[in-house]
Amino acid sequence: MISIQYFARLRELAGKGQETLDREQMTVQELLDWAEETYPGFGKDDIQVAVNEEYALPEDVIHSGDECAFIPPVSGG
Amino acid sequence: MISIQYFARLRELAGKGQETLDREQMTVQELLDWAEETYPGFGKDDIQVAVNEEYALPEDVIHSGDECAFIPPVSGG
Amino acid sequence: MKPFEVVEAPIDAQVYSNYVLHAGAGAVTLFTGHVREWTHGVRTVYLAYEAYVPMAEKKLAEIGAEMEAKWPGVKVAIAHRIGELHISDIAVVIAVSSPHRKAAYEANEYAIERIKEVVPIWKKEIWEDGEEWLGAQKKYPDKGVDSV
Amino acid sequence: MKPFEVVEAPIDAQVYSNYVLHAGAGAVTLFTGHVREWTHGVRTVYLAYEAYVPMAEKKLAEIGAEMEAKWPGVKVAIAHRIGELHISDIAVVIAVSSPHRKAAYEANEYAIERIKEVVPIWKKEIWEDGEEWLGAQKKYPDKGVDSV
Repeated sequence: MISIQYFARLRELAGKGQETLDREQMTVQELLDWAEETYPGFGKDDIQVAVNEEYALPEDVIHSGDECAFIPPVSGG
Repeated sequence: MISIQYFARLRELAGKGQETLDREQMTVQELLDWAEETYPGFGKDDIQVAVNEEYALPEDVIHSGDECAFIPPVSGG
Repeated sequence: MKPFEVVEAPIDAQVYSNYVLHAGAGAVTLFTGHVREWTHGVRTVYLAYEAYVPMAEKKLAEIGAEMEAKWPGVKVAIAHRIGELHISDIAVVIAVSSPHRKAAYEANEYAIERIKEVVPIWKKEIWEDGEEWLGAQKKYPDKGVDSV
Repeated sequence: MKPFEVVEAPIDAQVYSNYVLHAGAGAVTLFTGHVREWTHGVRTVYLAYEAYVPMAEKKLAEIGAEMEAKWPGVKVAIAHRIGELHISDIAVVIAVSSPHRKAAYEANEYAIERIKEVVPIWKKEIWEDGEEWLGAQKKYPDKGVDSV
């Protein structure tokens, strides 16, 4: 199981703050592709993925038990 | 009468915070020359003169009634 | 308080400047980012901030470590508020102390730039007639970039 | 308080940041200069500040006017304390608000540089074994220049 968190625009688009995905492993890019298909308008090209609270690269591998979060462009400050 | 104020090192050197000089008029340079003669070690080359709370040039003329102050290098902040 | 934190309550900036002050500090710079009433000619009613809190606090602490590496001798505290913020409320505070003033200014400005790049916090602007999540979205390239 | 003043009582920096804050301000920078314990390897016991008060307040106000001309939209308050100041006491506070952050940083740093150039205020450092009026005297060219 991979846990996923949504924030800001993505939270409103997905209609939820978190969910779990029943996979043993997948790449960050595969997770983004899955999200784009599942939630039309996701906008994966502008979104980063954090794995266990650290920014990940598209080719990084996510394993069951990892905590993932989609990070749309930040706007703090 | 021209009033004169001393601050910081110059106040300690002159042994006073202010005095008056019985002149009708003089230039700023003449005032500096007078101070150097009166108070050995005055160091006029590093000192500016304020006339009526504004920095003055050596050739500016001071008149009776003006308030002058010797301004050694400032060190606020 | 924690030196790098995301908070829900109103921010008391003084707490953070007190934290960084010490006998070796000759200069303290305190930056506060406030909710502004007008942006690009549109009147803001309030802002709603949201964060990925544990990661945001971790990233704030990393920024602090970057600052201490780049400007030896600085001491840093940063807090960002989330939730509903109204006009003039403090959204972010950055306190930096340093033996000398130049590092205190430079490091402080570095911090806000980095916060806007890497810390997972998002701002939604609520106007009288609508709302919008800010960020470097393609649709609104001029928004959020110079927001403070 | 006055927005440009020389004071004898301890400085409450918050008073000055509150003064410059308004609904159009997105950023406030607050600089405080503090008495530091060690300078160039010598331990300071306390500092004694002296000012030509009316001219100093006039020069502070002029610096504020320069800032408002160079960075339109900024609002400024500056205070300098005189008398006997001990370790960590605030000697000077500069508060600047601005719609956007860049001007708030730049204008604030401009203010402290100008204060050190033109405002008739002097600082005497008192150590355990002596004392010295600071300033750009030829005798001590490295003192006072980077004092904060």
